[in-house]
Amino acid sequence: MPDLLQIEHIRKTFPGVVALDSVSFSVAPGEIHTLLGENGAGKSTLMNILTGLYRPDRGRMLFAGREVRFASPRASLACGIGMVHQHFMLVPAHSVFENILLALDGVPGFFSRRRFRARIQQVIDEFDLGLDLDSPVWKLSIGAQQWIELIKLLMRDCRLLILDEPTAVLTPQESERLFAVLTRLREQGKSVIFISHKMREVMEISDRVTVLKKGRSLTTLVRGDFDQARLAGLMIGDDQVPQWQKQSRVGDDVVLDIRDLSVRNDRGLADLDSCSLELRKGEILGIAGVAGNGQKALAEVLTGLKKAASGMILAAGEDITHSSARSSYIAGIAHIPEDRKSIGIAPDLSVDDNLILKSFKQPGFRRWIFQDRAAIRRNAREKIAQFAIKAGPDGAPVRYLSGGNIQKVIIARELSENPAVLVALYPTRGLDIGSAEYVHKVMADGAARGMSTLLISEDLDELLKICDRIAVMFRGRVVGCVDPRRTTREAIGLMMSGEEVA
Amino acid sequence: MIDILLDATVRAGTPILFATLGALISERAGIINLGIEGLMLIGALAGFSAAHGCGSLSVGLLVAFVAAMAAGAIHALICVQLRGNQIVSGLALTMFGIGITALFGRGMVGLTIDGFSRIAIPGLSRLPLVGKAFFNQDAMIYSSFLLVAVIWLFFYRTRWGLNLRTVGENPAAADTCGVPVERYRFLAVAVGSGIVGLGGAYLSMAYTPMWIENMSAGRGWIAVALVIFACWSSPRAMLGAYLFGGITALQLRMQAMGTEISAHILQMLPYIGTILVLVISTLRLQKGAGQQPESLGLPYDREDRK
Amino acid sequence: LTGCNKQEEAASTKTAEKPAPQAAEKQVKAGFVYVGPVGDGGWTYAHDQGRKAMEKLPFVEPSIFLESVHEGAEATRAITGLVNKGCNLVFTTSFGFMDATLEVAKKHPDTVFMHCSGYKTADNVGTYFGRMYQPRYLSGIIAGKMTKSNVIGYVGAFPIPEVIRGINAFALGVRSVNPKAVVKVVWTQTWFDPGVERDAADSLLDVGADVLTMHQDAPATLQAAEARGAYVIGYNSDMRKFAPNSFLTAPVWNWGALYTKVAAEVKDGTWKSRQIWWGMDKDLVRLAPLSDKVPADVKALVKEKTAAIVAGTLKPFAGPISDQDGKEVVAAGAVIADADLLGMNYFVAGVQGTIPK
Amino acid sequence: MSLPRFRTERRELNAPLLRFLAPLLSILVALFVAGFLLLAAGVDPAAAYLEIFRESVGSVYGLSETLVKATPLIFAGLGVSFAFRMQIWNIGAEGQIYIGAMAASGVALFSGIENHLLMLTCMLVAAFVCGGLWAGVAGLLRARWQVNEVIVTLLMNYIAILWTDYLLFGAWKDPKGFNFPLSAQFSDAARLGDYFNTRLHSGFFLALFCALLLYLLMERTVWGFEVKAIGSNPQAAQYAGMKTGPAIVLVLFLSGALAALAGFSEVAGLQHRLIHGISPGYGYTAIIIAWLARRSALGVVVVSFLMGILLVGGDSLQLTWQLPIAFIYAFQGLILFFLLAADFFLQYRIRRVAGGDA
Ligand SMILES: Nc1ncnc2c1ncn2[C@@H]1O[C@H](COP(=O)(O)OP(=O)(O)OP(=O)(O)O)[C@@H](O)[C@H]1O
Ligand SMILES: Nc1ncnc2c1ncn2[C@@H]1O[C@H](COP(=O)(O)OP(=O)(O)OP(=O)(O)O)[C@@H](O)[C@H]1O
Ligand SMILES: [Mg+2]
Ligand SMILES: [Mg+2]
Repeated sequence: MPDLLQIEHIRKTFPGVVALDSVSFSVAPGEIHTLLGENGAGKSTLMNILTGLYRPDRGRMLFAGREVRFASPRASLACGIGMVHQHFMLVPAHSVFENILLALDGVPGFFSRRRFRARIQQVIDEFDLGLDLDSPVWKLSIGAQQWIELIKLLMRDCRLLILDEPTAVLTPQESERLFAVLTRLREQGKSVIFISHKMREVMEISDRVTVLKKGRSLTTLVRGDFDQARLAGLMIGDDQVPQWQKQSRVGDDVVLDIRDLSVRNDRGLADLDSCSLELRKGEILGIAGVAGNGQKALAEVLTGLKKAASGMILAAGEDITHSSARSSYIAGIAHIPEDRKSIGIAPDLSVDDNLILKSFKQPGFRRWIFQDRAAIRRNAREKIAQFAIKAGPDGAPVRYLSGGNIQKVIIARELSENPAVLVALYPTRGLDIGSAEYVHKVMADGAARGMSTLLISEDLDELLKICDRIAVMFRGRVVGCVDPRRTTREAIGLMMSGEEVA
Repeated sequence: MIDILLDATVRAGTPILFATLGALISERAGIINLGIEGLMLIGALAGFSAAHGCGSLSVGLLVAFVAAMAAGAIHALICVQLRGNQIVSGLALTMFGIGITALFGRGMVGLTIDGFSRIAIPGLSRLPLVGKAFFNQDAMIYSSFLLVAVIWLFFYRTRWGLNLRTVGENPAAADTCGVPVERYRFLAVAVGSGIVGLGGAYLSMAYTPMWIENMSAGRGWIAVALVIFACWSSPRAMLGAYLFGGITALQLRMQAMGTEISAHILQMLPYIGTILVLVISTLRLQKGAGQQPESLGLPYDREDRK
Repeated sequence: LTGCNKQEEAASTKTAEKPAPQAAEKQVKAGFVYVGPVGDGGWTYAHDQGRKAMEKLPFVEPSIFLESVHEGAEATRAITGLVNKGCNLVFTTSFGFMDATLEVAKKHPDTVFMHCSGYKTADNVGTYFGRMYQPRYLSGIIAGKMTKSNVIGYVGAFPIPEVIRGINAFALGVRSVNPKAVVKVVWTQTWFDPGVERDAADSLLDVGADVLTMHQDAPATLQAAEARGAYVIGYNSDMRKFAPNSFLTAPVWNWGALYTKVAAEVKDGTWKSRQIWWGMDKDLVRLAPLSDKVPADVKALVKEKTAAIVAGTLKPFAGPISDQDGKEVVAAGAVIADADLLGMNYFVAGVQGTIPK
Repeated sequence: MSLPRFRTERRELNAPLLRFLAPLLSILVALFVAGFLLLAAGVDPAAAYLEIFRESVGSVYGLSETLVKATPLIFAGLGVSFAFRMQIWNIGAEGQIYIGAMAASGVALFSGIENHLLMLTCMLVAAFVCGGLWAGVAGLLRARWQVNEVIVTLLMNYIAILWTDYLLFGAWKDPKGFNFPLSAQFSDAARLGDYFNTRLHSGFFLALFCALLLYLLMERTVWGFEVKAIGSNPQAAQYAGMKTGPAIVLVLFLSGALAALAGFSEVAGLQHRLIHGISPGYGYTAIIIAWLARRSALGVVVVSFLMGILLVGGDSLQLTWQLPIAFIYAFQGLILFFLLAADFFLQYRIRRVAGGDA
C-alpha cells in the first residue's frame, strides 16, 4: 500500500536556530508511528510543519500521493490532518462546549445549540469524563484540558492524527484509555503520529518508531526490531547518561508537619479533607493517587496558591498556616509547578534571566543595587551545560524553547539554591529519558545534602525508584504510607482506589 | 423631569454607544483601536456630505459607514497583516482622521441638512418615564437598540461570533481549528470602524445636523474607555454610554436649575462616576469573567511562540 | 465712553499732529496667529474674514496665518516664525497668546504686534478688542420683548470676563424692557463641542426658557432652539440658516474694519502702541439684520437704541446696576469704567448662574 | 496552477547596530513615502524636508526650539515607557503633566520661599510626589482589585485638566489678571535658568539626567530586573517571591512622577505661570514615543528629539507653504502609518513561494 504521508528532507530554521536540518520519514495507512527524540530535537516543529502552522525552508511533503504545501492549518485540516498540540490550544475563558464546538467541522453559522451540545455530551459520556459543558476551561485540571484537546481531535474526521506528547499530563489509567481509542482508530485504517518520552508507552503502542536527533531523522524501526534499550541508545547516542546512586539518609527532624489540613475549591467542595502528613529532613516523600484526589491541592496550599480552610502547617515546629511568616517561608522553598508556562517562566526574558528569577537578589548576582551580568551569564552557562538545555541563541526569549527545555530551565533554577524543601509536581513530565534521569540524580543528590522533597507524580515507577516513602491519597486524605522497598505496584494501586491497608 | 432627563441621556449617549460598539467588535477580535476619535470624524463628515449632496439620509449613513470602514481598513492592515503596534497605529489614525476631515470638510462648514427626526412608536411612546426616552426617538437610536442585541446574538449564538471571540482570545487556537485569523481580525476592525463611523454620523446628521471641524470633541476617547468599562459586552456598553450621557445631561441640568456647585466640579462627575462604577463592577466580577480578550493588543504571528 | 477710547483719541490726535520721522511709506506684511482652525465658522473664521478684507489693500502683501496654535509655550515659536518670515505686523487673536506676544515683541522691537483681548502693552505691542457688549445689549432688548415665559437661556463657554460681560450686557438689555425676565446661564467649559452645546441648550429649554442665546463657536444652540420652537439669538457671525424659523438676530464681528485701519497706520508709520476698544460707532461690532419674527415696534426700538449707542448717549453699563445678590455695584449716574469692564467677574441682577470663585 | 504566494519570515535582528539602525531606517522610508503626499499638495518634498530640517536644527534658534519641544516629551515619554516595561498602560501622562504643573505652581505661588535653589527643589519635589500619587491611585486600584489601569488613567486625564481649570478660574486666578484664567507670574526664584539667549532651559538637562537614571535603573539594577520580570509574567514573578502588588503601585507612581516633571519643567522653564491648557497633548504623543523607542530610556531621548523635529518642522510647512494645519495632522498621521509599515519590512523578510494551498 502506498504511504499516506511522506516527507523528504525537511529543513526549518528560526532566527539563530536550526530546528530541523533534514528530516525524512513516512507514515503508512493504519499505522501508529511514534516519533522519538530528545527535548529540542525538533519533533514539535516537524508536526507544526505537517499541520501548516510553520512553513518549511526546504523539503517536500506528499500526502496521499500528492505533493502538498500547506499555507495554513486550514489547508491541512481540509486534507484530513488533525493534531493535538504539546501546548494547549484552548481558550481558557471559553466554556468546554465552545472550545469543542470551535473544532467541529460543518457547524453552520446559525447553529442549533441543543443538537451540538447533545453530540458533544455523547462523546464526553463515552469517555466517562464527567465534564461540565458550561464550565470555563480555566477551571479544569490540566488532565481534563488534555481530554478536551483529544475530543476536539477525535470528533473531527481525520485520516492522520498527530498527538504531540498527549500522555505527559494524563494518568496511566487515562493513557490506557487513550491507547484503546488509538488502537480502534488504527483498525479503522487511520494513521497516527504519536510523540512521547515514556518508553513503556512507546513499546506498547507503536507499529514503527522514527528517532530524531538534532534535527535529523536517524532511523526508522519496525515493531519487533526495537526494544527499550535500543531506542534509548539511539536517542541518547554518545551523550552521557547521568549515573546516580540512591543513599537514603532520612533524618529524624520533621521539616514539614501537616495536621488535619482542609482546603476547599471554588465550588466549595473539599479538595483536602483533614489531611495529615509529615516530611522529614533528607526524605523524598512520594505522593501517589488517582488524579483528582487532592494531590494538586496539597501542593497548592504548600506553595501559597491556595488558602487552608482549617488545620495546620508546621515548618520546623513553627506554625505557618496563616501568618505572614508563610509568605517568606513559601519564597524559601523550591517549587516545580505543574503549569510551567503560566507560572514557571517569564516568557519574554532570556534563559539567563529566567535562571535567576528567584535568586536575582542574592549577593552572587549583584553588586550593591546593580546586577552582575557577568555572574548571571556564568551561572547560565553552567546550568545550560549541566542540564543540557538547548537554549538557542544568546539572549533569545525563553518562550522560543521547546517544551522539555522550558521544563529544564525551571528545574535548573529551582534546584540551584540548595533549598531545604522541594515541592515537585510531575517534575519529569515531558522530559526525555536522559534529562529525566538527570533530574532524579539532582533530587537524590539534594536528599543526600539534607533536602526534603515532596514528589507528586503519576508515574509509579518513578515513585518506586526514587522515594523513601510513598503516601497514597484518596478523596483528599492520606490513606496510608508505604515503603517502596517493601511494596508492589499492585498494592499501591489498591490503596489508590480507596482500600485501607493495614 | 425624569423623562426629560432620560430622553437627553439616550440622545447624548447614542453617538458614544455606536462608537463603543464598534470599538468593542474590534477589541473582541484582539485589536485595540485608539483611532475611534478619527473614525467618528470621518463618519460624521462623510455622512453629512453625502446626505447634503444626495439629499438622502440613508445614503449618508451608508457613505459614513463605508468611509469609516475604509479608514479602519488602514488600521487593520497595519495591525493585522503588518503586525504593527496597535496603540501607535490607532493614535496615527486619530491624527489622520482629524486632519483629513478638516481638510475635506472646509466646504461643508456652514451648510445645513434636515437631520433625522423623531418617530413616536404608537402606544409605547406614551408610557410614563421611559416612553419618551426609548420610544419617541429617531431611527438611528432605534437601530442602536437593535445593534446592541444583534451584536450580542452574533457573539454568543453564531459560529462566526465564536470564531471571532476565539481569534481575540487565542488566535493560535483559532488558527489550528482552521479559522482564518487574519481575515476575521481584518473584518472585525473594518466593520467595527464602520459602526464607529455611524456614531460620528449620528452627531452630524441627528444630534446636531451640521459639520464642524473636530465635532466629535473627545467622544471617541470616552468610547475607548467605555469598552473596558463594559467588559467587552454590548449590553453593558449600552449601560456605560447612557451612564456617561446621563451624567453629562444631569450636570448641565443641575446648572440650568441653578446649583451653587462649580461647573468644573460638575463636569468631573461623568469621569469620576465612570471610574467608580468600574471599580465597583470589577469588585463584583467573578475571577476570569469579564476579563479582556487574552490576546488583545498582541499581533499574531503563526511562527512565533507565545 | 471713557478710558480706552480717550487714550486712543489722545494717541491718534498726537500722531496726527506729529507724524513719526521714519514715516517713509512701507509695504505691510501681516501675520496672524489663530487659536482655532479657520474653518471653525466662529471666532477664527471671523478673524480670517477680516484678514482677507485687509489683504485687498494695495500696500498689503499676501499675509501669512498659523491656525490652531496652542495657547501657551507653543505660541512663542509660532509668533517668532512669522517674524522670521518677514512679517512687520503680527496679530495674535486669542487671550492666551498674551505672554508669548510680549515675549517675542521684546526681541523684535521693529515689528508691530497687536494682541486681541488682552491687557498688557509694550512699545511695539498694542491691544485691540471690540465692545461686543453693545450689540449684546441690543439683542437683550429683543429677547426681553420676545420672551413669554420670562426665562431666557444663555449657553456660555468659559466664565472669562469677555463672556461674563456679554451676559451682563444682555441681561441689562433684557431687564431694560422686561424687568421680570431672568437670564439662566449654563457653562459648557468648551468653545467648541456641538454636542454639549446642544445638550446645554436643551437643558435650558427644559427649565422653561423660550429664548436662547449663546457665546460659543458652533451653532448647535440655534439648532436646539429651532427643533423646539424657541427663539434664538446667534453670535460671531450671521447663522440664520441654522435656524430659519427661530433666528432673531446675532451680535457679529467685523474685524476687517480694524485690520485695514491698523495696516494703514503701519504703512504710514503712524502706528502707536495703544489699547483699541472700538464699538458699534466704528463698525467693529454689529447686530446682524433682524429677522421678520421681530415685530415692527421692537425693530423700531432697537433702531432707536442703536442710534443712541453709536452716538454715545446710551451706555449699557450706566448705573444704577446691582449685582445678582441685589447689592448695588454702580450708583445711578455713574458708568462702569473700562478697566472694571475688562475684569468683570460678577453677574448683574437678573442673571441666574454661578461664576467660579 | 496556482498563483505565486508570498510569505513572511522573522529576521534576525540580533546585531546591535542593526537594531539601532532599524528605527532610523523606517523613519527614512516613511519620509520617502510621505513625500508623495507633499507632492500631491503641490510642495516639493525635497524642499519641504530641507525646510523642516533647517527650521528645526539648522540654526541655534531652531535647535533650541526643538530641544525645548523635546523636553516635556522626554519626561512624559520616560514615564510612559517605564510603565510599559511592566506591561502597564499609563495612558494618563497628559493628566499627570497637569498635576505636575499644578503642584509646582502651587509651591511657586504660595510658598513664599525666596531662595532660588530651595524654591525649585520644592517645586520639583511637589510635582514629582503629586504626579506620582495621582498615578499611584490607578496603581493601587490595579494592584488591589485588578481594576483596569488603562481606563482609570485615561479618565483621570479629564479630571486633572478640569481640576486645573477649577483652580485657574477660581482660587488661583491672578488678582491682577482682570479675572482671566491665569495664575500670577512666578517670582524669579521659581524660574529655571535659560541658556544662549534662547528658551532652552535647565528642564532639558534635567530630562536628560532622568533618562540616564532610568536607563541605569531599568537595565542595570536588581529592581529593574524585577520590574521586567513582573511585566513579562506577573504570576511567575509572584511565584518567584516578588511582590507584584507593591511593585505595580511603585512603577505607576514613578511613571506618573516622571510625567509630572514635564508639567514642572513647562511652568518653571517656559510659562512661568499656570495657564489653562498647559499641555497640547504631550501625554498622548508620549505613548507614540515610548513605542518608537522600544521602551528604552535612552531611546526615548532620541525619539523625542526626532518628534521635536517633526513637530517644529511641521509648523514650518504651515509658515512657508501655508499648508493648512489639517494637512499637517494628516501628514503626521501618515508618517506614523508608514513608520509602522516600514518597521514590518525590517523585522520580516518576504519570500516568494511557488504554488499555493495544497
Ligand atoms: N517558533 C519558534 N521560534 C523560535 N525557535 C523555535 C520555534 N519553535 C521551535 N523553536 C526551536 O526549535 C527547536 C526544536 O523545538 P521543538 O519544539 O520542535 O522540540 P521538541 O523536539 O518538540 O522538544 P520537546 O520534546 O521538548 O517538546 C528548539 O531549539 C526551539 O528552541
Ligand atoms: N473528596 C472529593 N470529593 C469530591 N470531589 C473531589 C474530591 N477530591 C477531589 N475532588 C475533585 O476533583 C477535582 C480535581 O482535584 P485536584 O485537581 O486537586 O486533583 P489532582 O489529582 O491534583 O488532579 P490532576 O492531577 O489531574 O491535576 C477537584 O476539582 C475536586 O473538586
Ligand atoms: Mg515538543
Ligand atoms: Mg493529579
